[in-house]
Amino acid sequence: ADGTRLNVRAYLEPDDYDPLDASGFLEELLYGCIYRKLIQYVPGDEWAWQNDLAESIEQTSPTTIAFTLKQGQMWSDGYGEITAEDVKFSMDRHMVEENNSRIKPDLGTFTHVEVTGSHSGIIHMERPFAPIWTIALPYLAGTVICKQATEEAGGKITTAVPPTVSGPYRVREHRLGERWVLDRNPEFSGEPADFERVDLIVIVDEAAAEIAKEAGDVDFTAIGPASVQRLGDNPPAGTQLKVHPALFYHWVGLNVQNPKFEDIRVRQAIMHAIDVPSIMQAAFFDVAEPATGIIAPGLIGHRPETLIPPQADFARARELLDEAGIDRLDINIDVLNNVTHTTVAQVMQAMMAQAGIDLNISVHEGGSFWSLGVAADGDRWQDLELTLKRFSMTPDPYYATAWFVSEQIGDWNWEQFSSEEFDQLHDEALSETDPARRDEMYRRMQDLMEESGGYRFLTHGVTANLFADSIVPATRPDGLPLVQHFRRA
Amino acid sequence: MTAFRHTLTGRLLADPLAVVAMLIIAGMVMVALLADVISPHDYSAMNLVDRFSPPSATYWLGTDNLGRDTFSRLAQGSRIALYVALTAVTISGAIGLVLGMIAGFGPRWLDNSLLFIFDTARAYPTIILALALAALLPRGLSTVVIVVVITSFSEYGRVVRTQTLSLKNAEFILAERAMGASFGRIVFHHILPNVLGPFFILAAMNLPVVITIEAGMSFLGIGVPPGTPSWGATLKDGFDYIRTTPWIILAGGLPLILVTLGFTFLGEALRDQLDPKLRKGR
Amino acid sequence: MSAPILSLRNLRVDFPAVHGWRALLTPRDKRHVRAIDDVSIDIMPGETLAIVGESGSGKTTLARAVNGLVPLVAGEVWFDGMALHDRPDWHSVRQRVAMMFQDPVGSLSPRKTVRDLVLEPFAIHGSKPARPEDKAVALLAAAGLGSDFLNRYPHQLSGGQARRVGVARALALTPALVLADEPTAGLDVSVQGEILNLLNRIKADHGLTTLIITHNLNILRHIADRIAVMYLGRIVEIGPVERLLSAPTHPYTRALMAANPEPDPTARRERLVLKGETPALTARPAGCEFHPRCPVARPDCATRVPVLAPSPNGGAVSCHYPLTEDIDQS
Amino acid sequence: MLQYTLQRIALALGIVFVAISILYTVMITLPGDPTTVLLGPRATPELRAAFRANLGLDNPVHVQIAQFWGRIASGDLGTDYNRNRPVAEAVFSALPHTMALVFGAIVWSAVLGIMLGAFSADNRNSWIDRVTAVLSVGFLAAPSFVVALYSLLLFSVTLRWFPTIGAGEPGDILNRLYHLALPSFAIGLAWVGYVARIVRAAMLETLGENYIRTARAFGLPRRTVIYNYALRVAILPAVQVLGVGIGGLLSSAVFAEIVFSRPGIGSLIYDSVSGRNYPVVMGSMLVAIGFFVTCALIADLVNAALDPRHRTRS
Amino acid sequence: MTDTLSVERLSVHYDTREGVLRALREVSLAVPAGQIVGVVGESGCGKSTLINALLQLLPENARIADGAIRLNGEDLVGASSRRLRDLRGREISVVFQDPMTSLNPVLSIGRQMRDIQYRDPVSRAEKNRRSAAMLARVGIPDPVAKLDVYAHELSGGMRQRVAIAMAALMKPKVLIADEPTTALDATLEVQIIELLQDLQREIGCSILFISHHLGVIAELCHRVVVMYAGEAVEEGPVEEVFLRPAHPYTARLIECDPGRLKQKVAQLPSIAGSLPDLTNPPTGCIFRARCDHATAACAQKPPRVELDNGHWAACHHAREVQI
Ligand SMILES: Nc1ncnc2c1ncn2[C@@H]1O[C@H](COP(=O)(O)OP(=O)(O)OP(=O)(O)O)[C@@H](O)[C@H]1O
Ligand SMILES: Nc1ncnc2c1ncn2[C@@H]1O[C@H](COP(=O)(O)OP(=O)(O)OP(=O)(O)O)[C@@H](O)[C@H]1O
Ligand SMILES: [Mg+2]
Ligand SMILES: [Mg+2]
Repeated sequence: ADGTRLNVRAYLEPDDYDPLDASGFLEELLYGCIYRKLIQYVPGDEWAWQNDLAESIEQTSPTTIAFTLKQGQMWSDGYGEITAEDVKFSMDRHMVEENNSRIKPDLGTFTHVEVTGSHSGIIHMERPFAPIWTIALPYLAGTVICKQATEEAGGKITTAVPPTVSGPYRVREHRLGERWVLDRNPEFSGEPADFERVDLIVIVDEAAAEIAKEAGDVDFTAIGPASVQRLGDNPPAGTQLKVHPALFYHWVGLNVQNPKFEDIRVRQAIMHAIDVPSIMQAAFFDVAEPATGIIAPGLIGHRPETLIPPQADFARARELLDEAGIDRLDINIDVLNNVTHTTVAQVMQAMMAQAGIDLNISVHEGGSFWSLGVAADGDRWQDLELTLKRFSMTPDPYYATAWFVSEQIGDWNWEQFSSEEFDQLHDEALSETDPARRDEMYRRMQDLMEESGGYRFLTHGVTANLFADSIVPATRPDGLPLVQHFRRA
Repeated sequence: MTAFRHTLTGRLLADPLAVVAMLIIAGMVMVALLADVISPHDYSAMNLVDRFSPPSATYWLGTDNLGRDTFSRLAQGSRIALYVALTAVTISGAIGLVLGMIAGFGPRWLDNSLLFIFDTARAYPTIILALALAALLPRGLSTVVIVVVITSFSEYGRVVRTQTLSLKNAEFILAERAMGASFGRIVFHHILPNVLGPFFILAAMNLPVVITIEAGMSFLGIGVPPGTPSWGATLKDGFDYIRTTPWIILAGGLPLILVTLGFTFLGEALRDQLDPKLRKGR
Repeated sequence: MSAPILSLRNLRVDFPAVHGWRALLTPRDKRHVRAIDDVSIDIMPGETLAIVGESGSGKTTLARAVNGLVPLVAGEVWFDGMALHDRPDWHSVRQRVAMMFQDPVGSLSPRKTVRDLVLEPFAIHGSKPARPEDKAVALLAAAGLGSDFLNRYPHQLSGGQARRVGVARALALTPALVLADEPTAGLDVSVQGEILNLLNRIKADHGLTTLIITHNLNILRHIADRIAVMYLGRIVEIGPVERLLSAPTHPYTRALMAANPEPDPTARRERLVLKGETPALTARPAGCEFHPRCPVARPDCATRVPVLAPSPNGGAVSCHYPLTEDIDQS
Repeated sequence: MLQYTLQRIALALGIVFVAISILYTVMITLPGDPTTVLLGPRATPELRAAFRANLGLDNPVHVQIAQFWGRIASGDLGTDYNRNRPVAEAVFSALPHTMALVFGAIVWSAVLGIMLGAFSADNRNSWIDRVTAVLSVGFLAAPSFVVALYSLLLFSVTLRWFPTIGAGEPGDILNRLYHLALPSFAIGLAWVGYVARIVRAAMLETLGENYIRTARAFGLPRRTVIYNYALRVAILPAVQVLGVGIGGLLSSAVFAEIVFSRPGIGSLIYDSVSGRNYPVVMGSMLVAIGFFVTCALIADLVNAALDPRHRTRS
Repeated sequence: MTDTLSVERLSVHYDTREGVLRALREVSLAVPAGQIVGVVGESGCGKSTLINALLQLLPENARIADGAIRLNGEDLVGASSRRLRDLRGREISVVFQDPMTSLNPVLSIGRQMRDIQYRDPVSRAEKNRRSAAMLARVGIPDPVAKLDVYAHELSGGMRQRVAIAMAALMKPKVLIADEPTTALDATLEVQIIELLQDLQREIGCSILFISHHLGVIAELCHRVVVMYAGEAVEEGPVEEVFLRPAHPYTARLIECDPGRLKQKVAQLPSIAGSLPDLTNPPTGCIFRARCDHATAACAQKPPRVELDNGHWAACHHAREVQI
């Protein structure tokens, strides 16, 4: 906070150096600081990418992308210049079975990189893969690591020693369970970083993070929706608040295969009895907008509106139930034990009572919750009724629809939604390069989901960032920080 | 027996702290019994317009994030607190009593094994055990009760065992044996009545601890189901919204502190009065 | 001569010296202390035998062993033809063998009233008297307590009063044998007299046999027929009361008798003063166990173990060199 | 003394063994497949299968337990497949923080609790005694997360005396203590109350003992009598309680570690239980329970050392 | 003859649940310099209360209702606690009733003995030397090693000796011993009595010796005070009191002692009746209800009848009884 140091809150602990083991944004937070990629996201409010290591990069055919690297981009610790061999090594290793890469699906139909010169190469895909520009290259899987150093270490970047880096910062130490301490990388080939030291501090609890910000112990943190209005109305001295629409999608899912919900009218009645505006007010403090589907505004495939309006229609719900010959409906919802979701469930409970539906709330901690719909873990997935979930998202619609194909039943498709048309569209949209066509296909897919009566979309939520005046943060459009681009004010 | 009771109550009434303690406990029992009558609002009624209201004439202790009346919730919560505390303490006490007596009376190997079990049960940190069990069991009051029972029966067991052991070799037990008294008679007529004193003291002192454990579990999101008006849930809400509405946590803490004061002082007063060593004065 | 009513043969009682797993680490012979070692006594019907000895010499243990309250390691106990060492029906034995405990208040169940306490033997033996209230009053009266005590709890009694309740209870079922463990300890001389008178009376009326343990040497001659002197868990001398008081032959008996101060300020007497203190049970001296403290010990006392043999005063003594002269009384 | 020590150690080992084995069984039978949680949404079913095999999750429970103890016996706490590092690394980097926290809390509760307790016993039945009583029982009632939060708001945000997060700079003892002060206070406070009550009761009992009267009969200064002759005996039950209290403190440590964002066993267990990260759960539980049992053991031994009546001279 | 310690009309009350218990009522007695004075009486007659009052160490529920306690002429009743602390241990010292519990269990014997000398500005080594010397004096073998020992490691007799050594350590003017031998065997009892006699001769202090064992008093003391139910009923030289008791209670007490009866008797003597209720003591002579000599006059408070040799008795019929 003294101008040369930057403290950024991480809500979980990034815990790997090696992209093979990466599981999500927290690693990206770290990799962004210490590694580079061919292309990277542009900070700001629009989704776009820009060259990073690449001097030039272009789609040469539906299944090939040619790139040339900038000259003189150096590895730390005397490992020399970054070459096309490094790019090939970094991307190809995800495809090797034994490497157990956890982010392999991000690469889609990618097969391999062909090295055509010391600084040039071609990326090959089996079939056209649209998300390669929005996910594969600028996100975790596109991270370039040092081939020589990694091979010397036995093919994997171990946690034993700080890795060879290429980004603006390098690792000084990892205090397990507490923080990562990064130093400015003096061997960085780009414009030197603004901060001598960056700490990525693990603060799980939101209230604690806010307090830490207030006490000056962190410079940048996301805060919960409850505090947005208060801090927005009168921010503490030396502090700014910025609210971004987020990409997540929260929804109430309904297991359409559950015999209880065999009658479509029952499903629809339930959907009509969920009042999204009340939920926005009670659980999201009116800072987030109701969602129209699983794809957020600003992305390809975003729907302008839902089929069933967000406001509940209890009379209609009652009518539908009567038609189905049901007097009182007892149903259960499984939710994760975070405040927002338990609040949502309580509001739903109160609202649904008005339509004669008794909602029982079952709360689970993470471990138990996330395996509820997983077939490998017992029979619970078949008996599921309602669930309240939030999935995270990347800026490509493919990433959202992927979980709802028939194949995912027993894994992530807890609604057991199964539609041939949907599966087909998902497959085709993957290789569709015309944005307008893609847009239409994804909109249709969300209509299909909604029509099944298995989904009530709630919101994409917001990311509210609280930060010190002394820094200029850089974030993606969805508000997630790109620490490598943070500057001093 | 009547003479003894009479003097015990009399003696308790002479101790100002004990009187305060009994008043608090009586007050809490009244509130629990009359929760529906004295609550100005329906404890579960949401009123989003009035949420986060500060204490006022309408909402004596303010409202929470869903606009529910905190006072009514706390009043209702006293039932839960009493229910959880009493069930948990009764069950763990009963288990502890039986095992403790068996350990005290049994052969050495049995005593050693039971002691070992007590020590093992004691080795689990409560909250950490709660975490593990919360994953196994459905959420609810019964889980809280089970956690408390598992972690605290050993305490009763130890106390009862120690007590039984010392009684077992007491002269008056030998005297009973010398007269030919049967085992059952010795246990039920002579040991049990003497074990119950320290046992009840411990139970009184443990009641508020149970309520605190419930609060801690609610904080970690493994306590009672959402919507349940337990004190712990109110504290947890207060914690989440402390920057917006600092009074929720204070309101939630108040009954907890009162009850702890009540039961602890009652327990201590009982101990002072029942323990002949302390009673003697110096 | 009739057969003894109580007969102890080579009695041994051990107590664990170490507990728990520690015992496993201890050599077998160090795991126990021997509290009673090879004690044999016969008591005739109607006789009163007094046991005296230092604190910790095993008097209480001996009484408890007779009544099965501590397990025997070896030896036999015969009571009225029954083998008490061989799993007898204790319930019925204890109906006839009563015990009075050393600690008067501690031996009364603290949450029972005096009424319950004196009626306890009837409750135990299922012989509820027709009119329990009258029975309780009568028993208390015999022990010198008024009916106003019926509703008191033990902690509301003085030591003397509690002792009387113990006596009333012990005599409730008119036993054949009473084991009285220091029935007068801690009592005022006056109360002490009353209790002993009561015992003597019942003895006369019912032909009671008594084993009485006492520290109080002054009362011996008034209540006992014979005296046994214990030292470190063994009987070192036994004999008729008058002879033992006037002509003790074991040096320890003599020291004990002489140590009893006279309430007569003009009497000044020669004392046999003992050196040191009683050794611990874990460190029994070799040879004659009394030799380290014995004023008349000779070298061979440290090696030779004495056995109980007839003594000049008509009893038996366990000493290589028993004293012969009478205590000079003038 | 040596025998006593050995005996207690054997007992402690036995307790750890049984406690952990039971826990392991419970963990394994918990619903919730570790691989789904561990590997994140993008993991393929094949990868998950490989993982299950790797974790040995396909074996029967008793085999898994046997394998677990086999590894432990060879000094290996297992591998955290999630992070590709030895469990020992996570556990042993967390342990010192929790130890510091717990010991810090013990120092607070011992120092403040014994002072308060002795003081109120000394002023028995005065208004000071009553105030102390209400205060200490009030401490007892305050859940540690509430205390943690309030002390954070008061001392860190408003007064800015203490830092809000973290465990401090490695190697800089003063800085570490500075970071430790508030969290350990927060979880120690309840114990301050508890210890105060215990010490007070023990003091009152002790002050009635004959040897205290003897000391006073020899005209020893009041301070010596109370704080030396009486307190020395009266702290013995408190030492015992504190040793066992480590269990309770470990529980509170979970809260303090969350609120103060400190690394430690508590938060490690919390995270790894919800993440079904079995190797880490087992490793850290082993260490936590081992730690607890060791502390109870130390308390016993300290008690034996403080109380000459426990010592046996042969 | 000067009195080192004198008690004048001392009354002590205990507040109990049943009411005010008058444990001591107008007790007077004197301890002349260099003499051993015994106090004898039945259990519960107020002997320990008297000791505690002398040391001003009464329990909280007790208060001195009236009277004076003079140590070398200075009244201890109402003296400042500073002054009292100053006197305790140095001028007046005590061996308590129960040796088993009057030593601190967690401090070594040496430490406790050093602490007693806290007023002396001498080195620690010197204090230890003095302690060891005193232990040796009371007949404890290997005294230097015993300084490091804790109370529980000693036998009862040893503990009693240590307690006596501690009391004698500062060479007090008055040494009080409250039934120091009741917990011990007869053989040990005589050892202790002889030790006290020796010590008294050596230090030249006065000893106030409490016991209910008439034989011990007779053998050890120069003078004796007889107490009954909270009152001193008779005082005088031991020979006088024991051979020619003037108070009926004393007379009965001595008669009841079986130690006197050298021939077997069928019926042991006892005093009929029981102790009066001290929360509501009868007016007049306290022993009246149990006394053979009681007359109508005894309803009045008995006078203190002076006989020869400083022998007195609180009885209307003192002279008749004595004859
Ligand atoms: N339960 C026991 N466990 C171990 N040792 C015991 C036990 N009971 C008695 N002893 C030991 O046995 C020995 C004899 O004890 P006992 O009580 O019989 O002596 P006593 O002669 O009755 O003494 P006192 O006169 O003090 O009553 C003592 O050394 C005592 O410490
Ligand atoms: N703290 C107290 N509170 C109330 N009454 C007490 C207290 N201490 C003693 N007494 C009563 O005062 C009377 C005198 O007791 P004290 O202890 O002085 O007798 P004692 O002569 O020393 O008896 P003993 O020979 O048994 O030691 C007794 O009736 C006793 O019950
Ligand atoms: Mg005995
Ligand atoms: Mg006394």
